[in-house]
Amino acid sequence: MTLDPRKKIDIEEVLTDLEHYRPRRKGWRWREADGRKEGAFEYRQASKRLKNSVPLPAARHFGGIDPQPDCVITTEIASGRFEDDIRRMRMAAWHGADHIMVIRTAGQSHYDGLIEGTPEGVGGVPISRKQLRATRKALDMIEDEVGRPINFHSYVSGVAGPEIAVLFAEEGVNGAHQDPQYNVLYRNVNMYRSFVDAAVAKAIMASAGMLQIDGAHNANATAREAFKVMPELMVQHAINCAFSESVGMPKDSICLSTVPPTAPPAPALWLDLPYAVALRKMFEGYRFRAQENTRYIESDAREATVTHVLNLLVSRLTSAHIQSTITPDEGRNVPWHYNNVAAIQTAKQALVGMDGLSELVKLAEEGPLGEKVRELMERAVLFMEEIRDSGGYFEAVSRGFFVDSGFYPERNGDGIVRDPKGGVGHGTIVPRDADYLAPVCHHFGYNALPDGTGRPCDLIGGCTLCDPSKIVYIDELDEQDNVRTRLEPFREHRQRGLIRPEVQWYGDGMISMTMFLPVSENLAEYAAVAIAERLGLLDPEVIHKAVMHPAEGTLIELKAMVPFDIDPESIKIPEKPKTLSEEEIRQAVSRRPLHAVAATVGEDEHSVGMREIIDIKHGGLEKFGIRVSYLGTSVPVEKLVDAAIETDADAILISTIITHADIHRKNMKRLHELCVEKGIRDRLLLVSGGTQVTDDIARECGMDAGFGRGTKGIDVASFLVREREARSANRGV
Amino acid sequence: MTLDPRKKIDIEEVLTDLEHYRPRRKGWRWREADGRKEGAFEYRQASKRLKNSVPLPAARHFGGIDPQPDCVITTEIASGRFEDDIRRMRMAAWHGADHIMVIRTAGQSHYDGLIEGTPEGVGGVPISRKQLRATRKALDMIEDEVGRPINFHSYVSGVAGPEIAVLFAEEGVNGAHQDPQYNVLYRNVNMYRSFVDAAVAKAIMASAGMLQIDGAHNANATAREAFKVMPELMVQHAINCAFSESVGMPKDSICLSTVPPTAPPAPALWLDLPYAVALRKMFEGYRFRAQENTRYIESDAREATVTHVLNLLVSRLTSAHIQSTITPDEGRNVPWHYNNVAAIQTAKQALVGMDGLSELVKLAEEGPLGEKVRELMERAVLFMEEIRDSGGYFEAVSRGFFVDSGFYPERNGDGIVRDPKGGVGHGTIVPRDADYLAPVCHHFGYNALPDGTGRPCDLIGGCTLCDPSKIVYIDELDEQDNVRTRLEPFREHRQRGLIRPEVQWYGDGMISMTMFLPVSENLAEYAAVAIAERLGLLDPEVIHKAVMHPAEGTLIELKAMVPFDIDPESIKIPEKPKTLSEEEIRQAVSRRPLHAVAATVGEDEHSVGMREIIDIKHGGLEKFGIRVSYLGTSVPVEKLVDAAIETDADAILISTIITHADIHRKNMKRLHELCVEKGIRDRLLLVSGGTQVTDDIARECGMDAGFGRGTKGIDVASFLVREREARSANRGV
Amino acid sequence: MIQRPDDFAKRRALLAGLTEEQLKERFWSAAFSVVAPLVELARQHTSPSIERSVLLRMGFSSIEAKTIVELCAERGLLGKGAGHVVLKYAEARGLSIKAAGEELCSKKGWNVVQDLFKKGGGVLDTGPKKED
Amino acid sequence: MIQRPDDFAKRRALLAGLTEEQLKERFWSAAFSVVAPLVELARQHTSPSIERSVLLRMGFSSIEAKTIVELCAERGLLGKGAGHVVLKYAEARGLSIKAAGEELCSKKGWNVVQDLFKKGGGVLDTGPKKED
Repeated sequence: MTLDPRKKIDIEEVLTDLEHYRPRRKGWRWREADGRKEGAFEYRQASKRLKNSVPLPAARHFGGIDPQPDCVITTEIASGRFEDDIRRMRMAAWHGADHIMVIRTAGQSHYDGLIEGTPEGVGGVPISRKQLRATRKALDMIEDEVGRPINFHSYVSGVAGPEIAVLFAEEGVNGAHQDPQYNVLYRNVNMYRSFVDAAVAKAIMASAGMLQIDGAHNANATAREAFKVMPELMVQHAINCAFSESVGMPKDSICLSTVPPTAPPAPALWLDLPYAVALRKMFEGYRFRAQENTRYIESDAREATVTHVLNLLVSRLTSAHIQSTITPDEGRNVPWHYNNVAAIQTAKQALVGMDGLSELVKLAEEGPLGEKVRELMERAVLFMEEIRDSGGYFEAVSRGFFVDSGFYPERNGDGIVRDPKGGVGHGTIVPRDADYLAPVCHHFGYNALPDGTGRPCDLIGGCTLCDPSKIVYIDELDEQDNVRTRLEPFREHRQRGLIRPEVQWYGDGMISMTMFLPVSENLAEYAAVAIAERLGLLDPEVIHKAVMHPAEGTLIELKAMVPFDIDPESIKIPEKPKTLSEEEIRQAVSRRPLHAVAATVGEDEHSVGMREIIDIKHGGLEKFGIRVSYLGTSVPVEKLVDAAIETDADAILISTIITHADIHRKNMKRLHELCVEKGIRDRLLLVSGGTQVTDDIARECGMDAGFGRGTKGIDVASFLVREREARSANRGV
Repeated sequence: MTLDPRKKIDIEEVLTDLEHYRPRRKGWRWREADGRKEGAFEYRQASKRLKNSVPLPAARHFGGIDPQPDCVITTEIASGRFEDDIRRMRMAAWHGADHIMVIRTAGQSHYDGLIEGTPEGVGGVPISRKQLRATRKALDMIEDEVGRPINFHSYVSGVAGPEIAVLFAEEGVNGAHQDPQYNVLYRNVNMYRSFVDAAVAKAIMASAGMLQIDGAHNANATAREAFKVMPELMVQHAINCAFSESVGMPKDSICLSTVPPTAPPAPALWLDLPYAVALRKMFEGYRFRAQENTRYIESDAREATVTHVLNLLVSRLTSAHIQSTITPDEGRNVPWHYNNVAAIQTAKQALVGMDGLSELVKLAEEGPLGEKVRELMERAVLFMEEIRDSGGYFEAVSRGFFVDSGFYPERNGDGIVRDPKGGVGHGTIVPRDADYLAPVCHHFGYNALPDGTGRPCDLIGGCTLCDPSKIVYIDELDEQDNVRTRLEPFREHRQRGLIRPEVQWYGDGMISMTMFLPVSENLAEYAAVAIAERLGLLDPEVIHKAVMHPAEGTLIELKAMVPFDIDPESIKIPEKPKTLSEEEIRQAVSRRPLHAVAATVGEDEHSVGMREIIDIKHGGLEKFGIRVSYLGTSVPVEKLVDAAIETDADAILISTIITHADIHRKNMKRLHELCVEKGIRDRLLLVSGGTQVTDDIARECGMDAGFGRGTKGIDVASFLVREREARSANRGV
Repeated sequence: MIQRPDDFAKRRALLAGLTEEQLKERFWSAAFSVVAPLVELARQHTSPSIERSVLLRMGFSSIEAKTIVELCAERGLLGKGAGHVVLKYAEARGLSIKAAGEELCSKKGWNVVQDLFKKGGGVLDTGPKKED
Repeated sequence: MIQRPDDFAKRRALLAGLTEEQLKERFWSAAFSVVAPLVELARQHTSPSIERSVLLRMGFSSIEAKTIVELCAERGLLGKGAGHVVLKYAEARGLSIKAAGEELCSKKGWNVVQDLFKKGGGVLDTGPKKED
């Protein structure tokens, strides 16, 4: 089953015969490093090109190149419905994401067992075999489409870690969060249970070559003053690293989840860079996932984006094997799918923009940077030693060592305290008896296998990790809450191709509106809602506001639902005219020469576009033998007309970009009227172009044609030749 | 006349008695350097604090600090109506702009003389005495309001340079673009006229202490491959620098307008940083204005913002006396006022975030950086010497030396060619006769002043530069096209405080909408317009589109006009309850103890907000003697109710952030219902909080109150005490 | 924890003379000391989830695994290993692993199982073995 | 300009041995050579805008300045300086500068002016003096 870029992914097809689908590979894949040329440039930190992708908007100036950074790029997906997740993953992959992290539904970490089927989730999807298998199947198709392996990732945390690890290993999940400290501190799972489960889970993950990401970054997101938690973060990372290695996970499958701890208006680099350097010294040999700072994300997407770029700068000045992205709307709502794409584009853009930076600048280790790095390392050593000397990890947790807001060794006494005899799953671990036996592979811990056992699962004739045919697939357990019932109401909608906006789920109708209101913050918020209501939008809700000045006005962004569909049948799309062939144009011009005068008009110095349309070097008009007298920039309309008369030109081409007060319309009208006045309108073809110009606008303003963004020389040449011939025909010439 | 931050600036008041208004100072002002502490942090590149300002959104985590970077920050304003410009300037100043650059109306550079009055402009305002004086007067008020000098700036270019320079000197304009090359290359002004005028204009500018900014950056914006134009840019900068110095301008008033020449997906830093370093070596002693790259700005505001941050990185790695900002919507329309603010915020955020960066990293001059710097410098030397050796500047221009797309000494033969005997103003310069005399001060060039003349203007009893009372003020020349006629139609609108969105001019009605449509690009564009039309919006126009995936969907941003006003009288704003005093709360609690159980519910690990509400250290509930049992994060609602029963609590406080599938509502309802089931609803106060919670939502869901973002402990404490007393009163207890 | 001022300057005296390499060694030596008892705890214990993970690997569905582990736990047999229980029962009854598990799921055969593990195995405990 | 390949490698031979300081000196020396004739051109010429700027500084409105300069130009008097014209006329007629200018604006007194500057002054030219 392969995807056609021109067609939507068919969820029905994905669900078909899922029972027999097997992932085609296991284990994590890094990008293939490939320092190479793209267009005019050479890249030092690039990876293999994609087969299909959407480049950055500015790429159109550089021949449409889409260089891919060296590191894996993560996107986190949390729509709550896996069938919508899949579409979002496809969009993300086309923009450069190759690490798709699926957030779990709220509550799953306290669910003592596996979920089956495809119930709807909250803040994420319920991770189940069917959901994983369908998603992996879709991702296999998507990775073929983009031409790069895609790592699928979720969470091996909570109280069902070992089972989930098995499920992930069976279903070809490539990476997972696994950190027993996360359960203890943030999920209130009993600490003994967490570590006992974690060892087994990690061993299974290691067996499938999964990449493990730890959970230390959560201390950042939770601490009151995140920039003080740096020594502790190093301690948390180290505990998970050392524990993972001790249970048999290879060092290069152990990935630290690190976050620059602060954000502006703090002097972010001053704090974040020494920390990043200290980490990379202390944790040499492990992998680094550079996560975005989310602790200080507010509702302002612009602010989030800038902070993201500063985080990316830290990655480029140090290193990152994986670059995570957080959607810029994280501070306002559950991420909308186009914001997944926005964050991925930001990462790609900034990483490519800073390609080779660390060859241009060097860390100044002799100065304050070095001092601060050393200090952080020393504080971390002291912290770790105090844990060891205070009775060990469990004792430390029970005394509130962690997520204290003091800058260790400072203590504010506000750390998270957990009772070793409390939490979810308290009292559930059991000592293994002397005759404890687990007749399966990749099991961690004491196992009284009979002497001479080869593979442990030989005792049972093979386990699922060795023989996937033994895996038991359950389709649905809940007849109401599953993907088929969710798809049903929109079946006709899909078939008819009705159009409704969405941000999260198919047909959710949600859009956002941005408006400035010249009133104070409080009034603006209510007035904006009133405007949305009066427009007939449903459930308007303010998602961002920003004071421009306390009295002069406020910027409001709100979300609301569009309560209707647009039937594509009702939309008239003007057909794009087909161009003539190069040969046809050349012949027509050689039969009858064509001469145009051209200029940018008004006060427009943006001559690049026009010159590309004209210039022989860019496949412009001159290439086809059309002669063009280019009069320059900001040429008065009068002068163009005079020149056309003087040189007996066949056409006038103008370019204009400024739309202020409709100057482009005015210029076009003026040109038309002047030609009428001078009695030459009939014999001249008038063409205007510019990024804001459309054929409709141009014709309304008296032009014969208008050309917008993306126009090529051949488009204009085709028009000139055709229109001249049509006119001649009309005139009987 | 002073501004009240709670009141809009009164344009009528600004216009009153303008005839007699005098600017209170002349000349440029730099920021006062002030490496100092703000909140928890120390800054190395900060300037004096503002008296009034709007901090970055994330500042709320850092005590509301608003550190100001060391360099002057520019905003460019181009609404076309100065009365709207003024409001925008006030917003900009509150966000940290202290260099307000007013773009001129299209066509003014070819206007041979001064414009008077306040006609409406196109793409900028007509620069006139009245416009300048009113603006300067407003800026004087605004600089008092924010507590920092504001530099006012416009253009001394075109064919009326000397006059405009006099006007600027008289009216207290602090800086201006002046570069005769700009006229020649981009405005097609005759080259002799340009240089002759420029010398006089520059001398006058120097006399008033104005900062001069050159125009070399335009080569960037015009060249086909902007990254190849670097050697030429250095040549252009040098010609204006050397010419300016030669006519008497001090070196530290001469500012280069430099732009990082490229942008991603090009490896931007790899090209931009060596260029920035080469410039700063070659032009030591001059000032640097770091302009944003606009050559590659597309319609994607996110992309523009990321590129801006990369540009700011170049500034921080090298230096910048002035940091310019370009609005992120530059690629789609004439800038909207909130986008001026967005760009300023981006500059402030990134500069503060990278405070001290150049102490942490050093330029690696030994590697490829040094080689490329050297190469650029050598190419520039060769270019300059070829000009000298080919017959000089005029000859070079006439042979198309400039804005060629080759990487000098490479030549593509597509440079701009200007005829020395052509262009606007050709044939208008006149040799000064032996008895040429100009009886005024600060005149450049040959001047046959009689022997013994003191100040030249002694001959006429003083010139306007020495005696401003001689300045002649003209109010309006056009009875139709002036500020009063523009203000008139909205007079009642303003008085009644009717609310209509705007982006450029008061009451223009413009808003933008963002929507994702699950269809291809072409269809999405037309469907989006159809949606806007069906909502009753006028003139919808797509301003940005981005393919998320060719088949899965397209993101559309469009602008459109709201065709109605909102009457503030019709809006009901719920009153914010006043809090009790700390003492009142403490007394009430000591009379009758109050005990609450608290937790974050669902899968919510965001405990920071709740802990701040509770914690004595943050002025939370405990501070007033209220006892709180904090049960931790992600606590099931059932457990909270059990705990409340067990401890006989008076209140339950829950915090929730996730809004996905309305989980916050569900949790609130469940809590309420459980308390009803258990028969304890009457005796318990139920309070919920969270960034997405409002009092309305909470009450709808069965809570007694809800508290959103920005809530303080005292707000919750006041509610608990009041509500408990109200209930007691009702029950007659 | 009680509040404590930032006494780093004092505490670091111990570390000031160390090279960076020594500092790292000291950090990792402490880290591995801290995790050693955690690893040992894990080695010697099991949990319902671990035992379900064994049954999953043996080819049982999540529903079957859940039932078998619950029934084992009720009978104090988790310390033997739930897979072990199924294996022994299958061997004793000459059934396939799958069939044996299905019988146990339907609550059949548990008396046989009890006999097979006559000692009865561990009881649920509330903490690490060494603390018992 | 005609097309030319990037022959930097060849051309830089001249510069390869220079120190950075020498390179800068060479750059600035060439730059000042290039602007020297431009400065000289400016020193020796005036323009309508320059003359209007003089009149503005003398206290005339932009409208008056425009008129006076146009009238001077028509009479070939710009090379004398428009301010000079007003000044001489004021002195000759015993008027204030302002009153003199206003008279000239209303096209009065130009014959007097012509007499005062009997030589008549320069004519409009189309290029730099040295090229004349």
